[in-house]
Amino acid sequence: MKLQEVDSRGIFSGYGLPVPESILITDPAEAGAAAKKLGCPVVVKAQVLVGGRGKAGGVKLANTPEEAAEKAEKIYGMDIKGLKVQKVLIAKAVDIEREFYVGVVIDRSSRMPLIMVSPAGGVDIETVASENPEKILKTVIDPAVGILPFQLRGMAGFLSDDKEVKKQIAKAISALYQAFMGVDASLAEINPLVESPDGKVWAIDAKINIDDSGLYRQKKIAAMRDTSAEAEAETQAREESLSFVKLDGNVGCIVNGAGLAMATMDMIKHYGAEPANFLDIGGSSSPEKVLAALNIILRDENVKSILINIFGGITRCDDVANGIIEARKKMDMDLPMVVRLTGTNSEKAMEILADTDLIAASSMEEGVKKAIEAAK
Amino acid sequence: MKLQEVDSRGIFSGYGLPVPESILITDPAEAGAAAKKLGCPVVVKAQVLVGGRGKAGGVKLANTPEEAAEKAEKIYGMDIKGLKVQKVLIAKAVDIEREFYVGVVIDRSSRMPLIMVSPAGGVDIETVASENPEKILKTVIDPAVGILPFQLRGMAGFLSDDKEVKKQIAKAISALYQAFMGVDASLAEINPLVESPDGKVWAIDAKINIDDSGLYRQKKIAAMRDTSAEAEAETQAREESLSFVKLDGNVGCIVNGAGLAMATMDMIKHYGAEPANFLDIGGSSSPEKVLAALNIILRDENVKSILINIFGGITRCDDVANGIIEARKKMDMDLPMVVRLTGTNSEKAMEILADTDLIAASSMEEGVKKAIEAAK
Amino acid sequence: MSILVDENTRLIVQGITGRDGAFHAAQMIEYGTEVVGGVTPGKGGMTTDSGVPVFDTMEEAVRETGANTSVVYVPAPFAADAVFEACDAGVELVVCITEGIPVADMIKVLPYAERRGTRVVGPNSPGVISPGSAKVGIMPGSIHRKGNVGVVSRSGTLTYEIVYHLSENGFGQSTCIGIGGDPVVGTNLLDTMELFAEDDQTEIVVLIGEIGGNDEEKAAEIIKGGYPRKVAGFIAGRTAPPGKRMGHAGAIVTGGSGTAADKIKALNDAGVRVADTPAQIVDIVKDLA
Amino acid sequence: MSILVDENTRLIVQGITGRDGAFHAAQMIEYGTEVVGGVTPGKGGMTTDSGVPVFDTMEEAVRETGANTSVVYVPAPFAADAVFEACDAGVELVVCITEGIPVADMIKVLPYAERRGTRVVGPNSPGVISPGSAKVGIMPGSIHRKGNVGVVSRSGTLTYEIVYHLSENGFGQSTCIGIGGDPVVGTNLLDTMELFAEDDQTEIVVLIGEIGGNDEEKAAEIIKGGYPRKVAGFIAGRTAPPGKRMGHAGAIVTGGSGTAADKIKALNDAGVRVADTPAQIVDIVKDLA
Repeated sequence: MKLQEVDSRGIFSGYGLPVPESILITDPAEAGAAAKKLGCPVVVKAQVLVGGRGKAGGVKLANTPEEAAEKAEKIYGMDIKGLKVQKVLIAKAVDIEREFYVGVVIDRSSRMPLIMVSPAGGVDIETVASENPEKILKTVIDPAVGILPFQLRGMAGFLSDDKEVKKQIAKAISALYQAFMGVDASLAEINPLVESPDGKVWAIDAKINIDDSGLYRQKKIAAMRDTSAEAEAETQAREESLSFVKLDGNVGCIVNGAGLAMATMDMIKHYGAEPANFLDIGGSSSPEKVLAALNIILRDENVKSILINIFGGITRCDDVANGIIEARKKMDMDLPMVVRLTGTNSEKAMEILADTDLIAASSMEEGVKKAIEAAK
Repeated sequence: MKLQEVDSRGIFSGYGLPVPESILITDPAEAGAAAKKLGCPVVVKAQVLVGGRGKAGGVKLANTPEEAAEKAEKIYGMDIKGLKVQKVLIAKAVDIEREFYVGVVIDRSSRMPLIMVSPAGGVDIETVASENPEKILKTVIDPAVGILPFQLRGMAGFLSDDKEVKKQIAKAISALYQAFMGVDASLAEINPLVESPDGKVWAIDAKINIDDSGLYRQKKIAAMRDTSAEAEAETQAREESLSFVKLDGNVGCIVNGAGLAMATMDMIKHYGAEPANFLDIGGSSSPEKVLAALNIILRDENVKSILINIFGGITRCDDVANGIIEARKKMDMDLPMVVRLTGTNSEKAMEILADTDLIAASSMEEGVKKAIEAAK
Repeated sequence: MSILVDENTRLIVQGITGRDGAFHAAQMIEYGTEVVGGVTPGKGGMTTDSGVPVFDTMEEAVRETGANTSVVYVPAPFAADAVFEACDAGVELVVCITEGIPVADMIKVLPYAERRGTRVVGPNSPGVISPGSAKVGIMPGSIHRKGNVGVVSRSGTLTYEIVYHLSENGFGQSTCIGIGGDPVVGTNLLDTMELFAEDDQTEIVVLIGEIGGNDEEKAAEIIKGGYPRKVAGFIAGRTAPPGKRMGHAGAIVTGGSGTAADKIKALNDAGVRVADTPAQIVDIVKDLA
Repeated sequence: MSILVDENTRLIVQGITGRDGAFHAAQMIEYGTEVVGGVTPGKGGMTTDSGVPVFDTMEEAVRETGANTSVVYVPAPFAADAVFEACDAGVELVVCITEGIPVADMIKVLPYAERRGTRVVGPNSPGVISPGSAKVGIMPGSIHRKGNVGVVSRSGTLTYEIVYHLSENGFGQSTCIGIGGDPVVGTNLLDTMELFAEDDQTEIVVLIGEIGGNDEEKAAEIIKGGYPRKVAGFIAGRTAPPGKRMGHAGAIVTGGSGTAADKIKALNDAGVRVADTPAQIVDIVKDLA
């Protein structure tokens, strides 16, 4: 789960990171008052859950409250990569002498948190990684002992030569790591961490992604989910405990298991069509889940046919077939629907589906081909 | 460093352990008022840094404020194993249904904290360990991950079958471990942890020893040192950074290094006499240290001779010899003093000492024998 | 001889009285796995419908049954503790089926297990099966046949799909292992390849990868350096858009790395043929056999 | 061939610009130890009076010098961090001289070192010397002679006293190691005995124990079970009263365990003669040789 900048700032601030004061507004008319209260200059920042909002014009400097109001008006309602800006942050501006990058992720190979720091801050870190890898210092942190003093010295020394600045950077990195661990983050990033001309260090942007598996014990964080910033279908899928990702094709698919769902999409593409979505209904195949999945897919007007691809292992295929028929009854839809059920009791399932208008398929390949055909 | 019960209670309480309310008094006249404030019955407890005060009569139950005053009067000024009671704790009494033992130490072989729990509380745990070892459950805690839920279940289940009581015990053990780690303890112990007839769990005694090496970062704890509860010579030795332990013999000794100091004591005993003390002046052998060491030893009227046994390795023996002479000049003493200096520049040292009334010895054995002789 | 589980496996089911644990315990027994006990705190002393004794603690269960393996069906909030407990009880292998364990828990559990010499498979794994000998997990036993193809995968049903094709075409399996779909897992692709390399029964390894991470790339390096078994590959997620999690917590393309294209290229460069569809794996295996 | 340190030792001195570090670095160089660098954060780039280059970090020091060993003279509050840093930099052996490191630090450092394959000697150790080859620590080099007696001890000057007698009487040493006087140390008595058991040069082991803990009792068990070297013993602290710390944090008799009498009895039961005085060790060694 991605957090909005304003929430990430709040968390960082709580862990002692030096974050400039800011005020969140949902009505651009409040921008002037907010700027006045904070003291100008301020930065007006669109709150959207996509990268590259700066380039898209979603971040502007304002030297007077009037200017802030004007910029907020422009940013509010703006469309950034398909998301409409509905919240704007007014933040106290900081003079910039140097910009650093500081981020924490989980390193898959060491299976430990990894801190990345770079003196090339304020730009896309992936670009730095591919063009100037020597400008990134990676430090693996053993969670058994936490971040160690010598590691902090090493990282701070990689970014600055100034004793006072190094001290502040070390403190900031330490706080960032604490925040990362404290909220079950999968990513915690400050880009840029800024040194001002008077030698003070500030976190002027903030980004946190949360490990979804940790949300059950992070009630406060879970409550920060901004559904206004995601597609409605994704919100609905999540509420139904389905894994769903919208794509641009016209063959909808409902699959059990993430790997098989990806393989199904890949096969649709392989045979010359485009999948409309990724959708994994997980281990169980209750009628309710099938119904919910169908509902979500039908929101997409591009969808011209639906493929249900189930490998019934522990799940019995006849149960699934009955579930599909039941779900089908409850909803009004006339899209062609191809059903492939393999594994336990698949023959029985096929019998059940024989008298319906559902198109049966005996293999995944056949199912994909028939669904593509039906979408034409 | 050993903490007084009252301080240990305070620490436990701060970590969320259920400790009955109490009031510390330094004047027995305050006992009645304290008992009234807490509500009777109360327990009147001598605050001394030795074990077995209960058997010595230092812990008494009082059912009325008057009784509390009377008992406090008796306990105050009492001599328990050589220590005069100068502080008394008045604590709210708890009805006892069952008594448990819970303690944390560092386990030398696993090099990790070890929690010991026993349903045989309220008695000497070492007796339980030797007579009913099956009544003690030992659980090693990996500090990398802390105390784990399954370990808490196991320990609580070892002490009780009652669900609610188990829950409270688990919480108490967890808090005890946190306290242990939080204050750099070498021992943290509740004996007994009590279950009252109404199913509540209480820590009615508290004992914490602190790892001396951790004191530099435990300022609050370091300030709890109760010098009134230790021998004056030991206080003085600590202030001079000397390791000193008073013994009952008449041959005083000043040695560099703990192992050599013990071996010197042992040799005195081996040749038929008794050492008056253990004293390690550490690596350096400055005149000041020698002077301080002599001062400490001379407090003991039993001492009849003094042996200085130095293995000069990095330290040059001639320097040490000069130090001894200088120290000797500054103080007024007529006890015979045997000096053995081996290692770097020992011949030079012997020359320096040749014209003094100091008795020179060329080996540890000779030194010990001469010191014993001189003490006769 | 197969890897990880076989006829010497003596299994404890952690969370045996839960819905999933009870069901799969029965399934595993039916398959022939020696399920010697189960653990559910507070339910010690009872016996399951399948006749399996239940214990309060892993320590007791291992002591009483001589178990060497455990499988975890415990709900996510308590699953890490179950693995810790299994490590302390001294089993050699813990197979963690549970999905949704916080990564912050796993990064503490895994080094703990390693220090105590306990191997962890998973979490979020369908389990491990050595056809004909033992099944430890949730995969349908019926689709497997005994043979000399080792299968390693990050997913469940996709593996069933491929195993189904293999078995139907006469290619039995030595062991099939689902290493789990999370970003941080115990035994990983490379560890498994090492095990297969030392297993006499395994002649061909089917490597079923997916987007995310770079274990497949590392596997390709190992194969390039000379790997003693023939390898066939499949990579799921060619059509996955970057930055989106495809069901599995670990199946996500981030910062341009972990794409299916990269993985396929790496494997091809190492001389490994990668199937375009699950069924095609059979053709590749036929050629290798 | 000696153990732990020898002519292949390439040493970094951590805390080389401090009073103790500077002095002992010079002493070690004088003895012939190959001191290839020193580390003091913030002092990188300078060169010591003895001509040793100083680095800011251990990582840099090891990278630039190819060091395989470090010795720590860093003050107690920063010493644990120095050991952590040495482990991460990849040295094989860290000898920690510093006294007064909190036990709470060491119980985190030691498993960390173990996981990374770094051996730690100490803390509160006088160091390790293989006479004629290398000295890593603070012991006076001059009292040592090369020979076939391995010496292991928990204390400093007491060891010097015994080594002095050995050397004076013609019994040279393979390696003398001070494992440190703290309750929690890295390489312990048993680890050292294992090393001596595999060392061709060592024919006799002199075991210098003291009150506290029960490593000496465990050593006796090992000897009883058949130890390939002859052993002579000494135990300090026969006259130590219980419950009092005798200088060393680890030298304390608690709860009736860890007494000198127990240790001597255990060693005697294992057939080991224990000397009554340091000088007597020579008589025992004479008989064994």
